[in-house]
Amino acid sequence: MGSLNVNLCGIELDNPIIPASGTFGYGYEYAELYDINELGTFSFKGTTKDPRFGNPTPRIAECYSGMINAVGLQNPGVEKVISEELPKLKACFHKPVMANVSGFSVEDYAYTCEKLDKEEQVGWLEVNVSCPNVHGGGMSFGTCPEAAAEVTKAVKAVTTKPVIIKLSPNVTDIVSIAKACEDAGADGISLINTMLGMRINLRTRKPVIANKMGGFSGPAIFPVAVRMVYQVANAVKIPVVGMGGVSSAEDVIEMMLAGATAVEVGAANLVNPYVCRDIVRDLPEVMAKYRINSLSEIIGGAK
Amino acid sequence: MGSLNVNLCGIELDNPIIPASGTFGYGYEYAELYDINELGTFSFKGTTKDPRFGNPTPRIAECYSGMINAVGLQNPGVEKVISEELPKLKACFHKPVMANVSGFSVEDYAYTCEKLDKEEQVGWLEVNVSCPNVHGGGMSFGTCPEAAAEVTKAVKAVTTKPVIIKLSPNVTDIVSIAKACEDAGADGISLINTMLGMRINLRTRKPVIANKMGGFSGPAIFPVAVRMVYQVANAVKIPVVGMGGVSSAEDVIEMMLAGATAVEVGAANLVNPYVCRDIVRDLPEVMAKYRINSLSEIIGGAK
Amino acid sequence: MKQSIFEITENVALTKDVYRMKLAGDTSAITAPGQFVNILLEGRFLRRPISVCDWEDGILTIVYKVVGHGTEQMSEMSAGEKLDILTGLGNGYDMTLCGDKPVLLGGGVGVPPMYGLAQCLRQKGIEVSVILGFNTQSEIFYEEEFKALGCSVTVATADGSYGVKGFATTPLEGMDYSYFYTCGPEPMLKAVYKATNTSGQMSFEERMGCGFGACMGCSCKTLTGYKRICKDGPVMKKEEILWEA
Amino acid sequence: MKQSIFEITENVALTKDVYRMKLAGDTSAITAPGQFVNILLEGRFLRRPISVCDWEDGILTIVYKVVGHGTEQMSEMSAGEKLDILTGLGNGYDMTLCGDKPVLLGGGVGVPPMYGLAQCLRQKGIEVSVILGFNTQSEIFYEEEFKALGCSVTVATADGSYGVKGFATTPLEGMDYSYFYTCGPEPMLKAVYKATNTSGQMSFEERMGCGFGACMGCSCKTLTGYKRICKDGPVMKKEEILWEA
Repeated sequence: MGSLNVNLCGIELDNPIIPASGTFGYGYEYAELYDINELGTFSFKGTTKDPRFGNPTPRIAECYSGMINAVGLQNPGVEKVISEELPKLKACFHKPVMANVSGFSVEDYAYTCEKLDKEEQVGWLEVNVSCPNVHGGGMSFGTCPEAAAEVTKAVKAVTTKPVIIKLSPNVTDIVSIAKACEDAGADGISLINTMLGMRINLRTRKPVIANKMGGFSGPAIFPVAVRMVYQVANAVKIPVVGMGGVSSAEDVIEMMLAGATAVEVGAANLVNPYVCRDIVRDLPEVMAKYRINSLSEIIGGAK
Repeated sequence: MGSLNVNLCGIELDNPIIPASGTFGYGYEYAELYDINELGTFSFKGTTKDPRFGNPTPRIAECYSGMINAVGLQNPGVEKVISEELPKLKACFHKPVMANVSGFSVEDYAYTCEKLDKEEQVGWLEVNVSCPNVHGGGMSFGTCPEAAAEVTKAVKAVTTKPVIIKLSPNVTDIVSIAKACEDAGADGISLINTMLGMRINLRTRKPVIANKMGGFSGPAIFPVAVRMVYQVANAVKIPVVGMGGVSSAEDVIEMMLAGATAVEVGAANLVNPYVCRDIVRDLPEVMAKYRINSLSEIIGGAK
Repeated sequence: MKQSIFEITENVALTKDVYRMKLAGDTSAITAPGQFVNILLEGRFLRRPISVCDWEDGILTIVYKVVGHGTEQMSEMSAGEKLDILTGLGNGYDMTLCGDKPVLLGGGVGVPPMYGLAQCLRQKGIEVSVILGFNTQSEIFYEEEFKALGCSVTVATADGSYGVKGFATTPLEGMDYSYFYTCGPEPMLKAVYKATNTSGQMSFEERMGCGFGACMGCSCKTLTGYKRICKDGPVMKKEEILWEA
Repeated sequence: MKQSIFEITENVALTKDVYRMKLAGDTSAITAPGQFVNILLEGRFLRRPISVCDWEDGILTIVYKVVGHGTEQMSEMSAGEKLDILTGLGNGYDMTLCGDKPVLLGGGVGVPPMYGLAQCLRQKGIEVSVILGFNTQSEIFYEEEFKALGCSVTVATADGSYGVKGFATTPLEGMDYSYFYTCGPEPMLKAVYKATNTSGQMSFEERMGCGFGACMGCSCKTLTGYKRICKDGPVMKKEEILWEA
């Protein structure tokens, strides 16, 4: 059987499968369904300095081969995440977890990352500069190279663990933003976050989502994700975590050929809660089909 | 029965359905299948100053709910379009046609538009500043407000007919580009062109498309199209032609509620060559279902 | 929660746009009336959450209204076809608080979960009053089924075409009851909230992403904090409900 | 070209991964051997272009190889299932140029269109030689069917496990023929182009968007200008072919 393990920013993963932030809570909902230690790791719910309820409902809309969400970073705030969520997680997950962080100012990001960096359960900090659902925050940092670099520098200055910057696809030039983060000291890049999308209800003639627009994800965005992962992986030297519409073992291999060292799975978890476990189990057979002995050898294999 | 007609830049359309450039040739392939005068109009194959073969093959890749193409503006050049294609079209289509134009320099655009502007069969000039498949041309003009404005000015200076600028979705701020075109004298905006996407063949471990990346279209991109049409229609005063993944009468109504005065249908034509005719025929029943008496009354109806 | 494949054994129209579907499969994850299932449909990305009408070992019954493309697709399916379903979702009704003579109020498509609840309460030998609210006579369903359970049933129609003229709350006046359970459109829930003079429980609806508490797509604010309608709900106790303007 | 619904009447494996599917439907748009059909599959965006093996009034036969998800899906379909198909696509072979003893060379999945062509030529009473090239014995199909048409058939296998050891071009040496028709993978077409001492026609493959000439997805350069393989092809005359490096 082929080897599934990969090394992400100095930490060995048994496999490259990582449920994406916002689709896996803080892990334990899924731990009721299967042993989540089968996963490489997972990225927990986007955490901010202060508790947030998020956006008004409806927060969800359906699309062809995908969905739109406008949750808006609902989370209990970093203090409660550390005092309540991480202890609960410890009971069911004993691998390093990826801590996903959002903020509304450079100081926010630094504050939250500094706290989480001290938690021994945390393996990586995934800094989300690309949330499309909060005004004046999130995405605005991810659509300008200077702002993304500033957040990266501030976070690196107060942390010791690998910092992965999560980028938005809603930009003209993804490469310039990725390079700015690399130059600012980022240890890795993860992409793509959701695309800004909208649906309208024909009966009410109003946007389906209360917040009007939201983050579009699912298999529909896969080709854009593969393209951006390919562009960024060929432009930076740090590892790239690929995501965007991945829902099968074949999608994972396509992402890795494009240049991803590890692969996050998002929307698919909401439709099939077992999908990440299934992908891990399917990988060996699919690798054999395409004559792949070791996943780490195919990273960036598409030239 | 409800009224389907709309007015696009001063020209009355029997209905808002317009096959999009690059999916309808110069019309006559479809005229063999049905009377294309049933359509509002159609936008003919992107035309350039000189003849072009386009990109190497494979030029096509499939995706979830969509496809990628990298044709690269194959066309016989404006002289032959005027001397051979338009006369052939005249035999089967007696409505004003939308002339789609691409170029590699501001002068190219002006030259080609000036020639086509003189043809009485031409009703509108649709200036494509967003082709993702040609290097150093097309999209580069559509990703920067100044360049898009420069092309607009140059074309307006040598033409008399309504000029519609076709924009790329592969940008951070679609509104700033649309406004720059409006300020430069554009009579209308059409969007979205294809999204830049990529697929990789797991067997060959190479991009499916010879040109590596291509233009991603189909139902998958519909939510991004609706979002951008909504943003642009709420920011400019000139008419907006909405497109991007439209494949049913309900999609047409959603686009119009978002702010589209007319709606182009692209990739769907390649799968169901009768789709535009079918949409025109389906519209009255769907309008009745949603209590719409006149399509022109719902333009921008979603607030 | 359990993910499993069910086979449709029946799919019949009860009214113009309300259908009853019976499915054969593993119902072991369903633990309380008022829970829902989440159904995967060919060609649709998100599952469709549908409340459980009633269930027994190996047989699931849902009663759904055609409101969009997904439910329309369901209405066109036939016996023998299979569906991928997540079962045992949501908290369901807490029957321990019902007292000696609870009243159940169901409005339109909110009627089905009341049936499963009535069934469970009757099995415990509890006296159950049921009020069913519909817009008009042609939309009425399940009146006989509730009677067959031995419930005292009152039907109210908004246009007075059958039973009491008015809403589900109309027959409440002067009625003697120990506790209430309700499900229906939000305006009805608000009316029930006002009209009732006892404690009770109501079931809420919201657009959901996952249906099992992972995505926070269906959160709401309550007097006892933020709740996920799919996981902490859909049933809320009257005391914790916070109506937002 | 015609769009219509066909019903599968047979779908059987001829070899490990080559299947024959017979479909009942309107074949009136099919005018020449060497044309193809474009098949819409549930859950796939683009249609699948498949060359016509043979056809008669109301019956279409295709022989396809499982090479990807689409053809895999086709191989799992059964009699009674329906497919939306565009028929009568492409130019097909020009039989007026065949002379008195044409040779037909089919390689692997390029064999099926040769069968329909042989059938038409035989119906005109023309003497037809057929060379079928396969990798190995287990991949051979349709040898008997060609013989039943009264063709003189030679089979070549690359590994020599059956018939002549070599490629479809091997038996050509010393053979006397008036004209050639061929279909197969590009390396074989190039070999046939070199090995033949007469004029002839060959059928080309390319990834297609629409299949009916609208999208320019499958263009190629020829000595007589740019051609669309789906509309101006898939059959090209030897004289117009331009091999690109």
